[in-house]
Amino acid sequence: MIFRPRFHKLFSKTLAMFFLCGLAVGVFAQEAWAASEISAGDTAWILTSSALVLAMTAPGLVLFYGGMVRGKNVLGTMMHSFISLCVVSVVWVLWGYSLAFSTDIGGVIGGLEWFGLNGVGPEPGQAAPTIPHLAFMVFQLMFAVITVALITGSIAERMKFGAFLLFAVLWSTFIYSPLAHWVWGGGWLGELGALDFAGGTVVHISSGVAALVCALVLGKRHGYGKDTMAPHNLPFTVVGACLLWFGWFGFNAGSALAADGIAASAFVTTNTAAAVAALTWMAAEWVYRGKPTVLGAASGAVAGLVAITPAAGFVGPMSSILIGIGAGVFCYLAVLWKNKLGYDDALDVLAIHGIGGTWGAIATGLFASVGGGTGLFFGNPGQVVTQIIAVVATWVFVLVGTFIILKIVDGIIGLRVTKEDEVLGLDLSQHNERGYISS
Amino acid sequence: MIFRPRFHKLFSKTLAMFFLCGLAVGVFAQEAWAASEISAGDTAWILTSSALVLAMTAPGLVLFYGGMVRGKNVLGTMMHSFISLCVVSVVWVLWGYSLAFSTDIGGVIGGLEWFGLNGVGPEPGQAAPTIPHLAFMVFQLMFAVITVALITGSIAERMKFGAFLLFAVLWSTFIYSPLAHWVWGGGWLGELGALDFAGGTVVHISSGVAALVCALVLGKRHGYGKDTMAPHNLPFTVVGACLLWFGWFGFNAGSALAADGIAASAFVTTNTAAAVAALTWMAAEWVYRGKPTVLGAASGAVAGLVAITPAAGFVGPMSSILIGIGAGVFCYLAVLWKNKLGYDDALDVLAIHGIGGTWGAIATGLFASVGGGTGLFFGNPGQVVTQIIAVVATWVFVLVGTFIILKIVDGIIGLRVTKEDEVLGLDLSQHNERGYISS
Amino acid sequence: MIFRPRFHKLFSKTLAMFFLCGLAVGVFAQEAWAASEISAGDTAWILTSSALVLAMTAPGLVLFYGGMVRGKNVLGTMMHSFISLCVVSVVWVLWGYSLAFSTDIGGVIGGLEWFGLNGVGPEPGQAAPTIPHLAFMVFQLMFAVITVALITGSIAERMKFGAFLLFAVLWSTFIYSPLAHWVWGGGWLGELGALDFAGGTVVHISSGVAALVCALVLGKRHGYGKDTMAPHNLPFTVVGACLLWFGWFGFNAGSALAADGIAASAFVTTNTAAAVAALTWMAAEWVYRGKPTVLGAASGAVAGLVAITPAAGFVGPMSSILIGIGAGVFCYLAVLWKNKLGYDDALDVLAIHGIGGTWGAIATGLFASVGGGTGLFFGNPGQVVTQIIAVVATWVFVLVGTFIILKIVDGIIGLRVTKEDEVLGLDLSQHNERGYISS
Amino acid sequence: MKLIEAIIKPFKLDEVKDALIEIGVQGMTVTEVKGFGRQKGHKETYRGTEYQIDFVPKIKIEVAIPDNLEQKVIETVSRAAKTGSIGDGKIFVCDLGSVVRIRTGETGECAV
Amino acid sequence: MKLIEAIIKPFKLDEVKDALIEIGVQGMTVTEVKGFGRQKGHKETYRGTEYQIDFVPKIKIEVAIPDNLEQKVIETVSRAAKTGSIGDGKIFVCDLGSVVRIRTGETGECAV
Amino acid sequence: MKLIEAIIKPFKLDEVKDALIEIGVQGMTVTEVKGFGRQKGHKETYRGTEYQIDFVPKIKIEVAIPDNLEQKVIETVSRAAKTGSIGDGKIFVCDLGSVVRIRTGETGECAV
Ligand SMILES: Nc1ncnc2c1ncn2[C@@H]1O[C@H](COP(=O)(O)OP(=O)(O)O)[C@@H](O)[C@H]1O
Ligand SMILES: Nc1ncnc2c1ncn2[C@@H]1O[C@H](COP(=O)(O)OP(=O)(O)O)[C@@H](O)[C@H]1O
Ligand SMILES: Nc1ncnc2c1ncn2[C@@H]1O[C@H](COP(=O)(O)OP(=O)(O)O)[C@@H](O)[C@H]1O
Repeated sequence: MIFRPRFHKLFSKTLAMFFLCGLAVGVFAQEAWAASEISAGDTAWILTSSALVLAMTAPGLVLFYGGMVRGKNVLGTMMHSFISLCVVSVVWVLWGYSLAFSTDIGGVIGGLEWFGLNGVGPEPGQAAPTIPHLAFMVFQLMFAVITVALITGSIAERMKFGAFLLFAVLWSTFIYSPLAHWVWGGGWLGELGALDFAGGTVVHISSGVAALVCALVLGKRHGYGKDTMAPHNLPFTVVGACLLWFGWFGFNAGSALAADGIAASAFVTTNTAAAVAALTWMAAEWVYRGKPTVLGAASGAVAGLVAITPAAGFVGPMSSILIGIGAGVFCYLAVLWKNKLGYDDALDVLAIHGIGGTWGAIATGLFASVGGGTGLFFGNPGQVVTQIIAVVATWVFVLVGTFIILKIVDGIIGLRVTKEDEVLGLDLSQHNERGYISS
Repeated sequence: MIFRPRFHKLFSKTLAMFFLCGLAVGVFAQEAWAASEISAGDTAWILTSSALVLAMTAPGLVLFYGGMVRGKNVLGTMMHSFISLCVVSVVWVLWGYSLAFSTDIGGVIGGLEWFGLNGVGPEPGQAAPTIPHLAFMVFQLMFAVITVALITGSIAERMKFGAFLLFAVLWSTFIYSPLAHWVWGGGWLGELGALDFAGGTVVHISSGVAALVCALVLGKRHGYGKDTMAPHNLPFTVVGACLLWFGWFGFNAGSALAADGIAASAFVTTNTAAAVAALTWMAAEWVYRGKPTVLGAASGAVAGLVAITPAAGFVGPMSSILIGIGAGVFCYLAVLWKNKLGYDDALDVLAIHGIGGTWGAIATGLFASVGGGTGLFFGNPGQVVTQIIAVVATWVFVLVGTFIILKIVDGIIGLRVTKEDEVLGLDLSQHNERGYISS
Repeated sequence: MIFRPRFHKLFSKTLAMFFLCGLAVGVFAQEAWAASEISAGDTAWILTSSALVLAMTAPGLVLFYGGMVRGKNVLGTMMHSFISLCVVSVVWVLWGYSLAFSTDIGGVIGGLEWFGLNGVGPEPGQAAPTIPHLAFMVFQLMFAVITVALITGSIAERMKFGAFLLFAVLWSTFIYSPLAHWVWGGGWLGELGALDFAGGTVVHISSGVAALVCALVLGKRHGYGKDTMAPHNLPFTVVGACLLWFGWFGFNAGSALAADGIAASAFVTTNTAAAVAALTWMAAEWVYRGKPTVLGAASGAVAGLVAITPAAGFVGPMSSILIGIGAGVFCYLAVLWKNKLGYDDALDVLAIHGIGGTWGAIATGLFASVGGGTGLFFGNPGQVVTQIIAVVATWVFVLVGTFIILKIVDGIIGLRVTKEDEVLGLDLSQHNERGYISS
Repeated sequence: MKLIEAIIKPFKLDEVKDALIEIGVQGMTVTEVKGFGRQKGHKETYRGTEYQIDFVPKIKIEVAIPDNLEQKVIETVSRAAKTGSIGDGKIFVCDLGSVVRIRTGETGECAV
Repeated sequence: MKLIEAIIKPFKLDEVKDALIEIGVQGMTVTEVKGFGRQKGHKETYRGTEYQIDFVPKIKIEVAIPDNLEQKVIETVSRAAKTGSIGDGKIFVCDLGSVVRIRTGETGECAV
Repeated sequence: MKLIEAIIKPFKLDEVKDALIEIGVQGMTVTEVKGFGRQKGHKETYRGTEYQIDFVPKIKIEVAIPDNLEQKVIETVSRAAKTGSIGDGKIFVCDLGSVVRIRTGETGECAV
């Protein structure tokens, strides 16, 4: 290999920088590596689950969303999910995890003592006593990632790439971390007794509501309501939905944080709700439009997966059927409402995640019967109230917070691409690439 | 969100219905949640395996089959697999599992005491003492799902969607559940000593033979033998084959129902047979047609996976090489026979699953040497006889049963789309959608 | 089924052959199946990891590479990865594993006593005392597979299929097995104290350097530097990168050979380095070319995964950030160098795997601090020297060995397709198939 | 010489091609096009939105022929492409000033 | 009769089609093409290599019309397809010797 | 004015385009087509079934030019597209009644 001068300089400078940084790491590193009582079985399951949740974002959402846009935006849309994975992975190990899960400050946020994963090591942490703390951390990381990635469905086909990067950093830090803290990190909602098995409020309501705000602030795509904006590659979308289903077992059954009966139960309710919701949405469309669509069935499955998320480990399989039916009906109606109300949530994040998550959170208050939760139908009407409080708090916090963040990003970078860039497509205008080259 | 009157009514009605159903569930629920001796390691493996088997159907078969049809039928074909997952998931938790695995009635069928998973909980069941009963149930569910999905390869490009839905319910109930009972649920074939490690008879012979019946009853596709019916997207098919291979580790190694030496052994024989069969099919084609094809290699791999299925935990790795060679040769010949015989099993389900499964079931009787089985070459000639009985019984039962079910569905709904709908393609005629939109 | 004479004969001949082989297997089989102290949790994790590493090759590389070539070569390129899986799976169980891991001969190679997996059974082996020996074997098999598959990126769009098959057998036997032995099988590099957690030298440097030799010996593609050779389907490539990331958790965290704190730590460093490298490559391109590309981000992620491979279980998360930055910068520069130097490593295997692996191996000597390794910045300067020895030895051995193998294959079969076949495309010229059929 | 351009239904391509070969046509060029005409298109539905698609997939065949074959080719295409239902397509005929076979440089009728 | 061939920007297709229907055109055939002209193409970058792409996606519309509609069609297409920026495209007009409707066998002006 | 239509081998497109630019042609339109001619197609095999594919991928170039360029364009395309082996393609020349540049409304030779 010939080192040409120009690169050579760059190379040696970079190398020098590495040496300095490396020394710093060496000197200050205090990562303790103690032995501890870890269950290999539980650890195997949580590591597997973490990989499964990663697969939900990439390639799950990459395909699910990527197939639904027009061909000229396929890469830009796939990139949204992919880069969310990259950006949030870094944010989370630097400060996000600490803000969400380290010592509680006033019920609303964690501290910074785990900044840079300082003190987060291979020994078990508090939250999950039978698995390495780092395994719990990375499992949670995958949740932080997918929440941001989900939002990108609403900004599709028109947001500036740079603006999205900044948005992802801010939103993850100031919206996701606090929310995760409220429910799972020792914050006020968890204290209140709100039940959220795997992220109905934290992940789905929050992404759905953020998506609504994004759609309203960004405005409609050029040609919306006039041009055909049909999905360019539905096979991708179907495959994406399949991968979401596949990965969701890690999301929900992994949230048991152990390979036990609760995990198995959550696995079963997850599968059942998804299946039922797919059939319900399909049936609703069949009745209302005359034909059962493939996109409808795929959308329904995702809606069912969303709705069962907060309930997965708290309800029995028969309840999951009812939750699935509700998801199919309510989310399909929400898509129809969108068309009437006229905001351009391009890929229906609000309708599926916002509404599905809201229904799931409330349904948890109705049907909870196992794993430590008890709902209305099992004699505890108070749980519904708690759930509604959690839902409302999440909606309000995300509505306001996302709006502020968007305004900041708009001020610094500007949110939307120019009309010419939009007509040309994000692939060429933002990335100098095309998805498909035929010759 | 503005609730327009019309939707509002629908909404409140739906809600009211939920309250009533919910109360019912709450009052009658008797889901016992006792602690029990569960192995976290085994549970982790079976939950993982269940997810892997799901991935075989969706997105595995979705892509494998979806790529092999013409572009105008891509969504309809993908939908077949996807909706099989949805329909059979519901059938199985309601009554299918109970029919297959609850207390034996006369050796031929289970009872209904586990209807709606009543009594199936997080504690271990009889079949697998170290994992939650629900985990065993859902692992079996994935087998029930894929068996129906496999059949859809033969009905591709011409069956009415509604007819398929009804067929899936009936076939799963009246063919799959009894068969699973015969072999694994305490039925007569298991009693007889038939060896079927992971479903050679139950899954593969049954789907392959059902596919033959479907092809004969439905008749040929319009233009068959005249028009080019080449696969529209072989990359999808190759990726589907890869995902089938990936998921098959859950299918076969998961069938050890524990993370132990048998599981590892089944994992190795599975991989070996797939590799050998792919090379064999490819070589056969190279000799016979002059070129090694990619579709041939992918098909061979699937044939090898099929053939090793009943044998996986019963044979050593060297035997799996011979089983793989047999799979490559016999299944390739079966495809050539199809072309001579002229029935239109569109995606060769009989040739690959029926013939591959039959060869595997008999080969198990020849090569079994470990994990509790002993075959002809290891001193137990009787095993081959038992295997042949199992094969013949399965062929006959499925041939007759599938024929009756098809006739019933034909009477109620009609099996085939009209010629115009077939020429237009299932995507538009059945679902009002197109797979790819170029502008 | 009607057996026509011609097939019938073939059938009975084949059957007879099977009986003979089967008897031989039955008589000589000495596969001992003893009980042993296996951890179900560790076994679950290694079996899962083996499946994950398989997914890296197929469908990971299948898509990653398949999307990057021109449409007329999509199947040929996918086939390269797929058939590597098949060929190396067979080579490995027959003699490859034995050469790499059975009793050491002079520090450079293993013996043949495990030929045909003789003596490799369900009881634990020496290398990994808590999992079945077969599980360790198959986990290693997946590494042997992907190493060969990685090389195929450099020979894309112009190598004869038959020549590649022979190359795969020879290279796997004479290059990969010895290298694996040197580092992990008791050979001289392991003895020397070289650190390679999951295959920086064995897998990545070796495939990258082999790719360079292939590119030089095969020569440039017809039209290189003049025609547009842009990727025909970047969505495939993005999805492939996602699947590589997903599977790499098995590759790196699985290399802990247990589901413990080291596995969790390797999981976290893997994810972090990938994310950081993706962002770094993207940023470099943004600065240098004016636009952040999607292919750049995907390539960066893979580069980060490569670089962290040898270090994964030896470094802390903050060090993995620096390793990721280095990977993004160095591998991007290496791609630019390629364009200046002018050799045609079609899909940049050297730049990403060779350079990324080299950087990772050296970085391991700098940043190692946990899991038994100590690097320069943590007080052990000698480790860097050891690492450099390992790197140089690997480069030299692979350079020379690959060159010799290519010359042999060239002599026997010839390496390149004719110019007409190249212009027509490998799909039609080598396999008689086309990837996409539009009507 | 004439250039005959025929718009036909895609699944009729093989039949038309075979019929043309039979009457001695030795070459043609085929393009995938979308047609709009009396044949109404179809409705598509995606996530609750209905789209009316007016354009129907068609195949365009171009054949260059010597003048004397004009009637025969028109008749042949008409017969082979006809289904009798709406959307069967059109045939257009243009005059060709000249024709060149690139490989040989031949021009005129012997080049078609 | 005339065959009008118009090369336009893809996102103008719906507008042009609607405008033509309004003036009574009952059929047309549309092809996806790539155009090269004064409108410069764009740069693409793949793994460190830059490609200059000269061809821009365009739509070709073909309409067969009776002679008397020629001016009207040209004006209509010009108006509907115009954005005023470079790359708006071209209209070409050829003579048509004859036209046949395959379904009915009609020829001449009533067949267009 | 003339409309020159050339059917060529796909990998010759860049060469032909560059050659045309050199002689002053300022625009052209390109379509992906499939050709049938003396060049035989190829065999494809899918799961034991063999298909004879008669159509070969080709590129169609359309260039509108003033009459005086006709010979030059034909010669240029012939030279640049020639490989000497079968399947090199054809050139067809039609008369153009009129040409309009949509953006400016210019017509005639200055519009090509
Ligand atoms: N005036 C026209 N100019 C160009 N193409 C036309 C014209 N009229 C019809 N076509 C083409 O012919 C096809 C069939 O025409 P259509 O009106 O649907 O059926 P039919 O010819 O049976 O009345 C159309 O899809 C279109 O491609
Ligand atoms: N001489 C020509 N022959 C054929 N097509 C042409 C010719 N000139 C232009 N075109 C077509 O018209 C399109 C627009 O032309 P261009 O020169 O880019 O813009 P404008 O017409 O606004 O000057 C081109 O992309 C090409 O498809
Ligand atoms: N009569 C024709 N009409 C229209 N296109 C033709 C005609 N003859 C040939 N072509 C086109 O020219 C291409 C090359 O013709 P072919 O006969 O294969 O080779 P050659 O021109 O070298 O004899 C064909 O693929 C077809 O697209």
